[in-house]
Amino acid sequence: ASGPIKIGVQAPITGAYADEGQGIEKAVKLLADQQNAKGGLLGRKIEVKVCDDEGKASQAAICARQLVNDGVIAVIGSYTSGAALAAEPIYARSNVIQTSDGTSNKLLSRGYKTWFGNAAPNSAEAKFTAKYLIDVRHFKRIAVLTDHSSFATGLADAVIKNIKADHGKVIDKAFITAGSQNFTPVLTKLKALKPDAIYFSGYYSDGGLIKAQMAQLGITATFVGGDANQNVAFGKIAGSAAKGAIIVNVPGPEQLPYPTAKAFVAAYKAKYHQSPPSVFTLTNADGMRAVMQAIEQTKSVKPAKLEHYLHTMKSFDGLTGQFRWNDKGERVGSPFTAFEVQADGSYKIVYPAPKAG
Amino acid sequence: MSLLEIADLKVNYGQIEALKGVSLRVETREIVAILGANGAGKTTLMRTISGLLTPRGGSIVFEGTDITRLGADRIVRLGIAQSPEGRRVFGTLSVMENLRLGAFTRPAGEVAGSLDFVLQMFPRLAERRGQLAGTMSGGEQQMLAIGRALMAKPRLLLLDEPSLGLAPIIVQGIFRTLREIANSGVTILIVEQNARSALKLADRGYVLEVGRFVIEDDAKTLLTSPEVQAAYLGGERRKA
Amino acid sequence: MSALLELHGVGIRFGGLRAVDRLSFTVDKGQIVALIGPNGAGKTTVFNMITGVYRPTEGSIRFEGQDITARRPHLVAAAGIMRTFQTIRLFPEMSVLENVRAGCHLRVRQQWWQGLLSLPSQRREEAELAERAHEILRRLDLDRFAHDRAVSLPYGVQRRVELARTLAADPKMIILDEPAAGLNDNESAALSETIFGIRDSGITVLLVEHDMNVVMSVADKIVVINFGQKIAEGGPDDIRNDAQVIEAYLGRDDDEEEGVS
Amino acid sequence: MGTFIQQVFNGLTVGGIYALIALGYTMVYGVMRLINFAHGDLCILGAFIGLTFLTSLGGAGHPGAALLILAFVAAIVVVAVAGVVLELAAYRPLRKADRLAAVVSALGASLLIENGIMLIWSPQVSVFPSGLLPTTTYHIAGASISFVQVMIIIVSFLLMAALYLFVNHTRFGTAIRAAAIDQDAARLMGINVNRVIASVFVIGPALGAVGGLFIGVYYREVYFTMGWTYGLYAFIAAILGGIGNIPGAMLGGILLGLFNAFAAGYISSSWQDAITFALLIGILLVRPSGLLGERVAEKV
Amino acid sequence: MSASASRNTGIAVWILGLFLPVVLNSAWVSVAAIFAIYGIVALSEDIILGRAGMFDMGHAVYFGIGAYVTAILNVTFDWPIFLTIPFAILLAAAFGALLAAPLIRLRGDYLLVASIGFNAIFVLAMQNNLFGLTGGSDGITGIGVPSLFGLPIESQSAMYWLDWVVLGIVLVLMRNLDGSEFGRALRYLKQDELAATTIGVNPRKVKTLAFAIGAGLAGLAGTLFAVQLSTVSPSSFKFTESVTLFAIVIVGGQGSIPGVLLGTALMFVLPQVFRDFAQYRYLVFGFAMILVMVLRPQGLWPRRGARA
Ligand SMILES: Nc1ncnc2c1ncn2[C@@H]1O[C@H](COP(=O)(O)OP(=O)(O)OP(=O)(O)O)[C@@H](O)[C@H]1O
Ligand SMILES: Nc1ncnc2c1ncn2[C@@H]1O[C@H](COP(=O)(O)OP(=O)(O)OP(=O)(O)O)[C@@H](O)[C@H]1O
Ligand SMILES: [Mg+2]
Ligand SMILES: [Mg+2]
Repeated sequence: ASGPIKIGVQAPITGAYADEGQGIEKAVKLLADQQNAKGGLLGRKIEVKVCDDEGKASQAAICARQLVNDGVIAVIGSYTSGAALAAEPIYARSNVIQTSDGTSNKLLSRGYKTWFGNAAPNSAEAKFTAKYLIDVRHFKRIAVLTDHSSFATGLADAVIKNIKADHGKVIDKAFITAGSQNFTPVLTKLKALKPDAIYFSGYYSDGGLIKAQMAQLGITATFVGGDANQNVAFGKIAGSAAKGAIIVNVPGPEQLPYPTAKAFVAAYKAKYHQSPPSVFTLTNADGMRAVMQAIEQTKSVKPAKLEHYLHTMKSFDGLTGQFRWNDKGERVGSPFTAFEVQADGSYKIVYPAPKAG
Repeated sequence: MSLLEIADLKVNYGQIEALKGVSLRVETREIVAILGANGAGKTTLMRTISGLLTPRGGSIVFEGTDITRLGADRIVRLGIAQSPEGRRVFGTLSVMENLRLGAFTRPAGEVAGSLDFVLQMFPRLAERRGQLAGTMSGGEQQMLAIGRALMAKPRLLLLDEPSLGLAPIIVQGIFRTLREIANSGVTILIVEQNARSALKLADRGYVLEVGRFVIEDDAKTLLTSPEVQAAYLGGERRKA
Repeated sequence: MSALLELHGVGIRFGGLRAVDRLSFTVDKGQIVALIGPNGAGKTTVFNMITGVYRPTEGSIRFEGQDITARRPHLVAAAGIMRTFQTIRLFPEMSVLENVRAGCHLRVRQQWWQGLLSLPSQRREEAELAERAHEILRRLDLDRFAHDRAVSLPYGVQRRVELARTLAADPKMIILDEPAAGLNDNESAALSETIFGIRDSGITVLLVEHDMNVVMSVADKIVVINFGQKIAEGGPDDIRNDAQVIEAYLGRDDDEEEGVS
Repeated sequence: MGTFIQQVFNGLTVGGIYALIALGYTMVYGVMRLINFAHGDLCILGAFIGLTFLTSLGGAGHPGAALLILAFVAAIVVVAVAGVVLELAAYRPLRKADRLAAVVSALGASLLIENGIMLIWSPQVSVFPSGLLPTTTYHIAGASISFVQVMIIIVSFLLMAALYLFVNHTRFGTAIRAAAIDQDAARLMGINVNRVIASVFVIGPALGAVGGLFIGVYYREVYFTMGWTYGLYAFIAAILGGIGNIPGAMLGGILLGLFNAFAAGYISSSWQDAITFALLIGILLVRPSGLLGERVAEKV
Repeated sequence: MSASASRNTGIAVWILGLFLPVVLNSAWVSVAAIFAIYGIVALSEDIILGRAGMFDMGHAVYFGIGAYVTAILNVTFDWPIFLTIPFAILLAAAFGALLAAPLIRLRGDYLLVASIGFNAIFVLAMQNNLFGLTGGSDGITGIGVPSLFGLPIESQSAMYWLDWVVLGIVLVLMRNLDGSEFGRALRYLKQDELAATTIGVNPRKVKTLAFAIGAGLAGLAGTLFAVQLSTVSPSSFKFTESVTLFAIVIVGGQGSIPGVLLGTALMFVLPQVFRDFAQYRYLVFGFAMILVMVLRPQGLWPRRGARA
């Protein structure tokens, strides 16, 4: 075959998740440009096809068909689990690789060979989080806070399960309405329960405010946030209150210790004059990089070969750390860390203890 | 120069020609009555003079000023007030607020006299100062509409069927008062279905038929004209 | 002759105002009864209580011997009373024909699902009722307006359409609130004829009207109210000469005096 | 007890913001019978304008009070202009049409402004500089309330009172109310209806800009889709109080804030919005025209 | 155009629609399928909004109920899809009637807000995994395909035909509604409720029925939606979806069948065409919405006899 190798991006370019969607689009295009500058893949150029699914299921189904018709061999996206779910069977039926940051268990439950989750699954993060909360910090009264999104409730439930498995105590599971900004009512209620830690599984735009409002209400409990809290804006929103917040994640775009990651973030900033909106930009970039690597290594664009390669490779050197995929397409092995936000807004890794030297 | 001079006025509603070229003049201190069957275009003429409708052709000149294309609010300021068809009182405002709005264009200090005059003319309004206009009976609203127009202390008063829905005794009172108002220097252009009373009151009259004036004459003459009798006065048949 | 409509001590208050006060009167079958009185006397309010738009605070209303006090308006309509409004209430964006056809609503036997399925029986019924509406238009000389939008019609025509709508229902009684308002003498004379025609077709008529020509020529009985209370009742001649009525309502118009002579 | 008072403060603060936005909603509605779905977006536009002023002129240091006032002025001016343009372009041509046509036009305007903000300021969260206002916290009966919260509550009360006096006790206010009821009849009184409506589209959005900027300085984060959320809540607040009624908007906003706080604090945070809406629907069943809305005076 | 001519044109267009899968690629076939589904929901919204004049801004609830009924019965209880349809319709209709009881006591914008409230409550209930049946925020996945006489309706084209045929049935019902007394009673109520009651229309009954029928048809569309996407989740039935449905009716033309379908096309298919505008897409779309309303305040294709 000749002509360009087509790669799809299915992401929310407009709507509430537009920043994340546009970040994914930009990252994938950046990687494609870089590769094309080096002469492309197998001597062919890479062409990126983008489809805006607005984060909606019905649009996602249309996008999936659109991209399949465009002849893409792999699709990066979508950002939301709901949109990824609606598109998944269509890609599977057409034998198009799909790599997304969606972490809903339902994405794995159908056993599609074409699915590759590029973000760490909730289960792994939850296990790490529970261990940190119970074994490392010895918190006795933990309150769990989440929003209603599929991602955050999934993570919160997994964390609760693991805390209980570790014989910890969850004193309350409470909800916020994402984007409503006024979280003082639920925090006031939690304050009365005297927690020593509040774990929040939702997004940074809410997390930063929660941390700020905790300070305002005089809540002394430690704030522990899930991976979606890791964003430069978290510290800015929380302002002086940010100090002492703990965030659990693979290291974020700015903090990633790996040289490849540093180079990528630098190139991204140089090209777009802004930072990637979140770590999911990078996990999706890893999805793109893995697909490119598979094509290069197998010297093929046949889906079956690529899938086989991706399922069986021992370790992938990702921007977001070393990992591999199991036979369900679940990302295995992620270097979770717990950061503490410092007074100047920078992050310090507090667990696992950084190796000296 | 007449107070109001209308020449070849043409007004359309979409495709429908409601006025097909009417000309009319009203002299200062005159009372002029306009008669005509349903749908003849009387209301259309009144609304056009007030600037609520924009004519397709022709001109309206008031005291030498061309007001053909002036906005309704500007026309009021020139001294033309109207008591419109369908009353159009401000239903959720009180009787008093409605009356005060009638004097919207006048300095606040000058309205007290007009208010007294109106409340005296319609004692019911005085009794019901605070009632929401929308809950007044039909006739009470009609009184309010007339009173509100008087509050503007206009030089030209346009009345579109002022007697509509009013009790006979009130109608008689109003027609008597209109004479007084005219004598005090206000010019009146009145549209009436109660043709007999209107013609008795008026100096001159016009008869409008499907968008055109067909007759213009002295009111007394019209009152006795067989054509007008047959068409608008209903003869003496039902008087028995 | 039995009373078709009976009001017994009916009253209503609006805040502190007693708009209607212990009012009683009857309307016999086949009669034309006029309710008159000064502005704000409570005439429209009486109509509103009869038709269930307002709920009386005291008294009772009976129709054909049945208590209809405070019945909801559609049930009053179903009992056979149709009305017009002082401020015309047509369906403004519908044609004259559709407005009149609307009056047939209570005559429709089809169920909603039959309509959705468009069964033959339903279509037959539709055709019959459409024909009926046309017939009434012809009767009231409205057929040339059949396809005009109601709101664009001159006032007087709108009044006639409203009347036609009540007739389409084939009611036992119609209640007309100032049907002659906005009509000139000729037109109101024609209206009187129409009202006679309606009465002759077996429909009882109750009306409010300020046009004394109409009232005096059509009414079999006149009930006069003031401040919500009955001040006189009787035939046209009694009323015309009743001092209290002249004082409160009729006044002394030169015209009227000429007429009485 | 401390918890209870704290919840009251929590509710009052957000309620004050809803109220500020609802005032603009209700004014426009009062005159035009228009649900201006773009109102929330105008408010957030105000926040972004203010932010741009603060960050571009403020430099690195803490912006002073003068700059903050300047930011408010700039936001108010720009948003008021936007309001008038919106009225001219999207609503005026529809004044005589079915009123739902203007509602849909407003929905279009909402999309337009929201996406305009996204394109100009990026889809990411924008953060206000810290230290704009004193961070003093007062402690009352075991509850804490910050300076900004107190200010929001006071300012929204003052604006409401001023607006109420303006609308009910000035000639121009009466003109606004008359135009709201019957535009043609208002013109017959000598009222320049176009000017009245334009002025409402100055006042409403200007108040909204204040509300939007308060959101910015209090929560310190703004993003482009926020206008829709706040706008919706403000609209609901206006309805709750009786739409078109100025004290009603205030009351509705405050109550909505309190409902939210008590629902989350005492019943179930998971069902918070559902409880709030259930309460709203319950109140409407008892008072179908909102708490302070008058029964429509319709005489038949 | 006379009534029969326009009906014949309608039938012809519908028949032509059957051939779409032959000429379009699968992405556009799925656009067409989803168009048909949303067309049904929009028509059902039009019964309440456009015809009865009740400002229902929570119509996605009934659409969602239908979709969830099918999803739950099919996935959790293994029912064949076709068997779930009557239940999807009936439960949605029952909810329509139930919610109508409080809603119809409210007027205009108050009704609008209350219906928004019901929509928010519905979405939250689904997110909170009501009775452990609705699957929380993830919703329900793995919905099967219907089979007809043992043949599964599996291909994109087959699904499209299913949707198109159902749309055809709904169109016939809507047309009958127009000529029926019930349909007229809705219009009476919309134009003047008091006048309508004094000619004998029972407002509560007629309005409740309008809600029930509108909701039932939306429930039917919900089944098709669940099948088309093979997954349902709360985000598909959010209040913003109701807003879109509301706008579709107004943009297209209230009470006008071709208008509502055209509105669906504009509000739904146009954004697909606008994809090339990337992030400018909804800016352009918002602008287009204003422009359409300003140029055609009565809607793109107003109901015949409506004010031009
Ligand atoms: N809004 C409108 N749209 C269309 N046509 C209209 C409109 N208003 C009035 N017309 C038409 O214009 C013509 C004149 O109407 P107009 O109201 O001026 O008559 P009129 O003499 O005042 O009648 P009436 O005695 O009934 O008040 C009529 O044929 C009427 O149908
Ligand atoms: N909803 C209401 N609220 C307060 N007052 C009312 C209400 N409805 C009527 N009224 C008052 O009750 C009295 C009777 O009104 P009604 O309309 O019955 O008078 P009417 O006899 O029909 O007068 P008209 O001849 O002027 O039509 C009036 O004074 C009116 O102001
Ligand atoms: Mg007229
Ligand atoms: Mg009356």
